[in-house]
Amino acid sequence: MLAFHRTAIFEAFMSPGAPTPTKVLAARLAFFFGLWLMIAGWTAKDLPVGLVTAGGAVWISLRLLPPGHAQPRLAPLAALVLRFLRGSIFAGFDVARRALSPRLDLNPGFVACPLTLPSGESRNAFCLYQSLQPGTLPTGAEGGTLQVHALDRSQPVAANLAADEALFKKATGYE
Amino acid sequence: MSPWVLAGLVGAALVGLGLYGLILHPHPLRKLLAFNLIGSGVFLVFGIVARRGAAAGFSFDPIPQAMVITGIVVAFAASALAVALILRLHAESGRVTLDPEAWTKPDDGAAKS
Amino acid sequence: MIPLVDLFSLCAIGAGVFFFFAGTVGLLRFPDSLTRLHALAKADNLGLGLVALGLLPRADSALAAFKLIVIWALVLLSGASTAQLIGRALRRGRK
Amino acid sequence: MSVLPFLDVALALLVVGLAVWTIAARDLFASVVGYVAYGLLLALVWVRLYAPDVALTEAAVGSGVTGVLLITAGKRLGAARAGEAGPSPGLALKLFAGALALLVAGALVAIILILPDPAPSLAPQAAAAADGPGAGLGNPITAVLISYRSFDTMLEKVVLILAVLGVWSVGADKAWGAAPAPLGRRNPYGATVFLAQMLAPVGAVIGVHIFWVGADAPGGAFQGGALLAAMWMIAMMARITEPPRVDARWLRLALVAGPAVFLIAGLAGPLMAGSFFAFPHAFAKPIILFIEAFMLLSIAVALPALVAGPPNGRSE
Repeated sequence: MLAFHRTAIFEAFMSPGAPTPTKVLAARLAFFFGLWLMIAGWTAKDLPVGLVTAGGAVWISLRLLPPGHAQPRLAPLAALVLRFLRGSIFAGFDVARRALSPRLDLNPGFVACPLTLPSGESRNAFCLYQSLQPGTLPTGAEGGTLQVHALDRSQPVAANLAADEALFKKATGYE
Repeated sequence: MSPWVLAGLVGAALVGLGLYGLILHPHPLRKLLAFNLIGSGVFLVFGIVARRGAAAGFSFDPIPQAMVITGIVVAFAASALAVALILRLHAESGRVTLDPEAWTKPDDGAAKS
Repeated sequence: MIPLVDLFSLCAIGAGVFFFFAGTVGLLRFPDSLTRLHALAKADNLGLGLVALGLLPRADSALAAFKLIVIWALVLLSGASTAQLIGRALRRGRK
Repeated sequence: MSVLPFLDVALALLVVGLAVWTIAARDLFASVVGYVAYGLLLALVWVRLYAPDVALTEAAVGSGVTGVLLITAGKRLGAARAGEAGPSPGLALKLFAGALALLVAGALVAIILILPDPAPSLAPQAAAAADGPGAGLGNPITAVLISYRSFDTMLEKVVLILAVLGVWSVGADKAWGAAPAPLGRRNPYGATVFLAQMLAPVGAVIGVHIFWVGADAPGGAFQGGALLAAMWMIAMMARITEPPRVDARWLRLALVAGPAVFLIAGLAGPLMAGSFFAFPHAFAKPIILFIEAFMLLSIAVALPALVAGPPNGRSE
């Protein structure tokens, strides 16, 4: 989720087209300064420290994660967030039902799913997203194959994942 | 039973447990963990002294608390030094034992010279 | 008006606690470590999300509400990452 | 009738149970994991003793960074299994150790139960420190650390530097000046990298905030510095950055900055306020924050240096 906050939502609001370095910088600075305000509150004497801290955090974030090629689009992004929330709710109910049913309703195992996202932050973000969806837990990718552990192999795991990936690509602009 | 008595009993139990592990575990890293348990037990006993010394408008005595903070950091520094020594021992000898007799036994996995 | 807000908080937090409970039951009942990871990651995500949702109307300000959402996001990030790492280590260990 | 006493008892049982697990677990990794969980719950006990500052330090340093240190050490020892460390102790030694442990714990319990009433307290002196030389500090702990017991705190930073020197000196002679061995594996997992990329800058903001509010609320240079150190270590585990060479000048400067600035401020005391480590009343708070900022830097650098270990000649 944090991924969407930082690299997607804010940069999406700041930049309808391809994000330029300046826009990325401004978006990240705004995010970290907002984070400071959230923790410290709005006190005049703390604001300079907050600005310096936010600047330092931007420097760290640029060292760790240089601006990528993400071109977030608002409409698919909103659809993705909605789908994530719906999936989260469904996943919670699904696990609760399986755990509380008298006969554990499980058919666990690994499913090898083809993955077209390039390795890197987009793939990592997608794996994080996928690990919170119903019945799936990515356990590492080898080449173009994602090894997913599924709670119920009778479900269309690979097909769902492919649909998720298509929407994810559309929302983040990674092709 | 007030919370501070309970915390004191926990601290005493931690010191006892840690002492037991420190004596019995042959692995030096496990000994180090046990030693850290003793340390946190001692800190906890000192913490109840701080809690009981509430005065001057505070609900605790700040001075023992500040010393516990210093203590936790120093305990970590000591642990790090101990870990470095253990790793060096292993790199030099290929073994992790602290048993002095193991070093004199010729047959028991001859140490690299 | 106020009782309605309280009722909402109560329901959301109660539902959140239920999902934590269900996740814990799953942790205890599921047969192996990999399936237990599912129980933890998914049930905690929804459980904590619902607790945060229930606390939202009680937040003092918009910033405090944002803080609740960020806490949820941070727990999601760390929980989901650890679940993947443990899952990967278990898969490697099986081979 | 409140539920708090029951929660206290449950918490105490959990803490002791996890301590038993730490001692009794079969392998090192399980034991360390138990110890980390134990440290987090112990932090809650500290909260119940009205010691939020200690709780933050225990959670960050006592549990978190110590856990990373021991897990890293276990991985570096690698193949050395528990059995190689020596034979399991015999029954006689077990009985002796058990009896000794019971005796020590029993004596402690007896002492705790007969602690003098009313308890002796230095709280009035601490209040004077918060009001006097450390004027305007809302957090008495910070006032005690920087003002009332400033010499202790300064020397404790020196202990950290000595420990770093000790760890560095344990390395092989020919490796001197090189960087310590990397913290993470050669091909870090995507999930680790992503966690570091997302979490580290956020954690850095929170760490600086914990330091900054330390003047008036629970927090301070120790707790904030430990958080900054943890964020740096996450980035090193994800192999986005590597441990710095031990002969890097910036590293050494950062290490000594905290105690050096503290000592200079203390030496300026006689000139400005009449005695060693005394600060002029009107400027006490800015001076203390200035000193703490450099201590934050030193702690944030010293803890990862201690975890990374001695310099290592080989690249991998």
